[in-house]
Amino acid sequence: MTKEKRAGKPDLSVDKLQDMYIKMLYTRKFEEKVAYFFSRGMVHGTTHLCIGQEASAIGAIAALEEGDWMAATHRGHGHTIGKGLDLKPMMAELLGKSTGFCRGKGGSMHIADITKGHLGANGIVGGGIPIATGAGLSVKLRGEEKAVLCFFGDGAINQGTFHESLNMASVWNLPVIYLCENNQYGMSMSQKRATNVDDLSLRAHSYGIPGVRIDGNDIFTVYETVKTAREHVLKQGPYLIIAETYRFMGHSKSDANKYRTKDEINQWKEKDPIPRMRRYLEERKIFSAAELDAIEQKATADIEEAVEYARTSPDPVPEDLINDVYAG
Amino acid sequence: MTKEKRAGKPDLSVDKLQDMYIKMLYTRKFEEKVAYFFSRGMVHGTTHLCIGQEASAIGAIAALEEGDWMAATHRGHGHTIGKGLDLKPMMAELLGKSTGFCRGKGGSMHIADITKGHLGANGIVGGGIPIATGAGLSVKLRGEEKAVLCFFGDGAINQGTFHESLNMASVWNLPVIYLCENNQYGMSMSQKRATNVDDLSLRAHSYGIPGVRIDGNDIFTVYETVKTAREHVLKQGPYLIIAETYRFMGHSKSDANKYRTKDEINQWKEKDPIPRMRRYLEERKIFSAAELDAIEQKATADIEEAVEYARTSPDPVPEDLINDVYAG
Amino acid sequence: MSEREITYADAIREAMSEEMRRDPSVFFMGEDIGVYGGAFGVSVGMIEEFGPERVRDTPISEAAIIGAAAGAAATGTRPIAEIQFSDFIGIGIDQLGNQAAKMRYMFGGHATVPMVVRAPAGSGTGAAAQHSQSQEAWYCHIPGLKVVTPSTPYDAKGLLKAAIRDDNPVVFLEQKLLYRKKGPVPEGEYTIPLSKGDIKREGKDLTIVTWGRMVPMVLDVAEKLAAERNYSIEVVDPRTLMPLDAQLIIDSVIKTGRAMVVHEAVKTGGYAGEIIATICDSEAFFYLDAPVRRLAGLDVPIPYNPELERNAVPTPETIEKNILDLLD
Amino acid sequence: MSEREITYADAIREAMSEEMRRDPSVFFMGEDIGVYGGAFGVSVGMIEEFGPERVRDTPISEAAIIGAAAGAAATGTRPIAEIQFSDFIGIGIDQLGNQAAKMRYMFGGHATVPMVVRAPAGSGTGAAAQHSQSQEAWYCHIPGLKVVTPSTPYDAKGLLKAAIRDDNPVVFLEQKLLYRKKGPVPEGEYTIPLSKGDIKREGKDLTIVTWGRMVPMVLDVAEKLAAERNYSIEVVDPRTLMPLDAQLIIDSVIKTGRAMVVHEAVKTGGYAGEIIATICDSEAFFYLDAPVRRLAGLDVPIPYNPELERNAVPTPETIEKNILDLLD
Ligand SMILES: Cc1ncc(C[n+]2csc(CCOP(=O)(O)OP(=O)(O)O)c2C)c(N)n1
Ligand SMILES: Cc1ncc(C[n+]2csc(CCOP(=O)(O)OP(=O)(O)O)c2C)c(N)n1
Ligand SMILES: [Mg+2]
Ligand SMILES: [Mg+2]
Repeated sequence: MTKEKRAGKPDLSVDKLQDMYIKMLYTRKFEEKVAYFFSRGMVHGTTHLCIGQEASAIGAIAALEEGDWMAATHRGHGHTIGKGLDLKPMMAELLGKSTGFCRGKGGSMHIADITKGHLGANGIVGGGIPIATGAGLSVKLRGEEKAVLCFFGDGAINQGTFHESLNMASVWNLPVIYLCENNQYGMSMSQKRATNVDDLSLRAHSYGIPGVRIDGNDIFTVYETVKTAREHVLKQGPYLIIAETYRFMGHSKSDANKYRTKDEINQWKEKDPIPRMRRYLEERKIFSAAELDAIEQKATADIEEAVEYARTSPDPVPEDLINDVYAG
Repeated sequence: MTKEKRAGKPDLSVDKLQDMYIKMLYTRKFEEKVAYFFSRGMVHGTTHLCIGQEASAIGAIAALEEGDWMAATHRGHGHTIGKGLDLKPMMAELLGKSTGFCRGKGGSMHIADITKGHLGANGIVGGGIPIATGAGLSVKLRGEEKAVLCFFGDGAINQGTFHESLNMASVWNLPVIYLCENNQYGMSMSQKRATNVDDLSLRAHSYGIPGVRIDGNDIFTVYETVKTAREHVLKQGPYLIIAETYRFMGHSKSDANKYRTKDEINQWKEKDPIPRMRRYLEERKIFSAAELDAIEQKATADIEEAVEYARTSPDPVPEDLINDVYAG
Repeated sequence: MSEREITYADAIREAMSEEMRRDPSVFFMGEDIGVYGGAFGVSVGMIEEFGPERVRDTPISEAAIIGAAAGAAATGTRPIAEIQFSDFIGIGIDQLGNQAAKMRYMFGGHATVPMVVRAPAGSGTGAAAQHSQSQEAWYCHIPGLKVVTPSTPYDAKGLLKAAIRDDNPVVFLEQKLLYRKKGPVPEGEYTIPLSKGDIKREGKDLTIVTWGRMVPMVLDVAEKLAAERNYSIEVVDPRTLMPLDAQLIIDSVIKTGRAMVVHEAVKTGGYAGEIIATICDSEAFFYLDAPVRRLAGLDVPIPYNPELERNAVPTPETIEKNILDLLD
Repeated sequence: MSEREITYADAIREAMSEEMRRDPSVFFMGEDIGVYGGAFGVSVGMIEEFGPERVRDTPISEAAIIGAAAGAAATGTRPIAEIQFSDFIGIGIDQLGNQAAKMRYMFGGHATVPMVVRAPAGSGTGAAAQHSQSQEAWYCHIPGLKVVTPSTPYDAKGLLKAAIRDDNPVVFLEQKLLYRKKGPVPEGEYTIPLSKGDIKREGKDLTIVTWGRMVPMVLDVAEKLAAERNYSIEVVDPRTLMPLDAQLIIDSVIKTGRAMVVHEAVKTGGYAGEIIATICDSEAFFYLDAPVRRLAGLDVPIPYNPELERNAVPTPETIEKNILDLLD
């Protein structure tokens, strides 16, 4: 296997690079499909797209090891694809089908697969942070060498659960990487208006743990930082990462974008993580343009296949309504 | 009026000094009485004594101005006396009498007098922090030049409400002084085990506000710090103070003190804020020993009077049980 | 009554705006209520009229929002706090139930806490388990709170104005699925007392007590059965659930001899129990010709799939079926 | 059954210790449960046997405690989380109700959340409004939770062991005033299913459904009236409130023709409503000879004054009076 080593870039196999790239593409294309479905009224409810933020989701999870845990957010499609969950049940879940990860009962905001270490997207802003912390405790109690990656947003960082969890993890040295995807807004609320600090990684001081702020649109920076953090958390307890990024789409289905300017959006679009990774791969001749196009075609085809699978999957049966409230 | 000016000591009138000193004595003697009542089974429920911590309560409130607000904690006798509330209804409340501040319905954990700017002791650890924050908002909305002093403990600093409130106050520039009385323990939990930082004032970094750690057993340091903080909050928003102190008594009625050593208690007793202030007043000849003894006698007598008042006060009437659930 | 028709959302905005014009101590805080206009567009335009001080975007910190509202209310303002989905009130329910609701009583009557917590409730939007709940029973079980849930634009305006003027903490539960529904609302000033239920339809064969978005659904079924079978169904909408207009319900049941309670909230522990207990422990018991029927949401979290979601709560079909069971 | 008598608190400790010996995945976390032994001494000695990893003192962070328990439970351990007073569960109820309880259902069945939240409930200790509540109705209104509240040491041990082994989140409400009460508890292994109520006293004139510390109070009154007036009162203790053993209650009412529900929780919105609705919407309705009586706590916060406090909830006198009303 060819290896690419350059200053500041991680030591990644071609397979790994391809995997990371295609997962970003999957995420983007998955969500474009979802947006289309919504615009056509084919999906009900709401959804939160991470278009523009793929690098932080995919790059971070790429740095995990087999058996590590991950807690996602309401903006969780990238997290789910990053964790390697199958596209078909994921799309099926969006369409509310019985073949979905949650048998059609969760939808976009609750996609999860505990059996694969995915602790769930979460409809409660900040709600997943204590859960991830508890997963860290569980891992630690069993003496396993496993880490937990906990995603949350810049809005969530002002919830009490953030504070309580980081404090708890810090006193117990839990192996949890807390990764804040700072996409600059919590719905309409600019991070600059919601907090009194520019650099959210300062919040690590409160817990005596490392805190770093990184370019969340550079998948390699994200990857390397999480790699480092993972080593740290296994030995010394939690680590806070603030990944600066941006969401290109509205907050959810309905959003007039009144709280930000077109200019701002366009500026960030220049930092789109997907073309950025593509340029990197192409310039360094890791893949040829043709190979990259082929990867992209495969991504498109796989998403289409997932859509087809989802479309033709059966709806839940009426009994599903009352099943699985309780175990046993 | 004689004035005493020395480096590091505030510019205080004799009257003010006497007031501060006698309020520390009131607090100590009030609580000794309460402890006695409990030991005799004359009071039911539980109570939290601040014996040893009087300087932080009395010194801080001494730096407030007329019309400022104050939120106390479950360990709130010093806060209440500091705020200038009358000893008689206070003692009556402890005895559950109808003449108490809460007509006998609140007890030690809920003493309050909103009409005098006392927002209440609080049975919920961390519960008063959002309330004080809201008082700050109220003051600010009216454009008043008033400050809010919010007490809480080192245990409360790990509650979500602490984080949410300080963040909110910091973005809104609310005139709130957040004063953590770090008596080293939250019940049996050492601050060193409950947080991963030695210096809790680091938590100010999370909110981009000033944070200082001070000797909470030196009433003058407390006074001066709060004075400075008050100036700051009126113009620039919240301020965090960590006052290091110690509780000499058990956490509440029943506490075997298994989580700390006699040695530790004794070491802190050497820093008892009351003899410390007395030495200061005596050494600097602000008061003679005889004058100081007289002050102490007055304190004792006033407490006895309060006890007498409380004892002879009527119990609530049965209708009090259902009154005042709703206003209007 | 004027012939003007406006939506339920418009009625709520009009109530808030009128009260804010009338009384400078009223202000409004919540997540994304400013330029965004609120998650459901309820407050569109308000920030333009009242400015960002009185229409105040908050960080995502539900406990601090509710607690700060309580603190602001206790110190001279009249806050309206919007919680973006009523499901999130739980995050701040300690501040609501242990602080705001109890302050007056536990302080012996000298606190007044005039605040309104507005929040949209209910399912039917495809938002799944954490964004679709109806938790009125929780709030009704907290002495010191009032709980209101309007079913028409007319009621929404009049009740909200009364809630804002009320000197107690009021939980004002809005119905997502009614926001866009129109109805007659006079332009002029009016309020509806927070103690009076309303007979939405007179009848003599059966009393159905219901509220929120179930009211129009039940009314439709009642019309249908009147037309098809000549049934005469009385529909009682308490509007304010706490305090409950028990006499209105009892009188109706005495008249009809049959009772059914319909609500969207999950059945077990739901407020139907309260109403049935009220009926069965009153003189109405002696007039009952049949068991008192309860039709409520199934004991399940709200599922995502639209068909499952629809059937998780009472539907026109199940309402009709239950009426026929009782009357045939 | 063995003749050994131990206290309710001992029975709880024994249940936890036996389960922790049996199953290494069980652990225990909470505030001051370690060297302090818990606020009510329930866990005295446990840290010595199981060490600080499995008997884990937490910071004062109720949301994180409950949330971390949920996360730990979903990832392979079986946490017992103690909340020092059940009144504080509200601080973490979002994690309990929106996360722990719903995970299984909203994830489509692949999550299992075996956790127990233990907490002391009830008034009578002079701890006033924020430390004396009985909020079982809240938890029963959350599908996905089980709710247990034992009234004897025997039930406490058997139910707690069953709760720990249960694969669902269980709220286990202990009765402060019963902690020191003794009763027969066999040394050996036994569990009590979380679905079976218990007839604590057989009778034929009246069914009283009651739980927690009201059980011994009602039994005393029943004995008294048996002796004085030859009344034959059946006392049904559901023990587990959710899921409720409805058939046991219905059968009893069919037998006696009269029913009364007694609980300590405030009346409005209390769980008596659920039970009365269950009776009145069942075949038992046709056997009822009288209205179904509800005797519950007054709709007030618990006051501090001992005499007021005692009368805020049912007393032997009010229980007797209500029985006489129904039977005379
Ligand atoms: C507790 C809670 N409060 C409010 C909301 C409504 N809401 C959903 S997403 C969101 C913004 C979250 O911001 P952030 O954490 O930065 O994540 P982002 O949406 O930017 O990815 C809000 C307010 C919610 N779901 N949960
Ligand atoms: C929310 C909540 N959790 C737990 C308790 C029980 N409790 C009362 S005081 C206390 C310790 C508080 O520690 P700290 O904030 O340091 O105040 P201190 O008692 O030391 O003055 C605890 C755990 C409570 N009253 N409220
Ligand atoms: Mg964001
Ligand atoms: Mg302390």
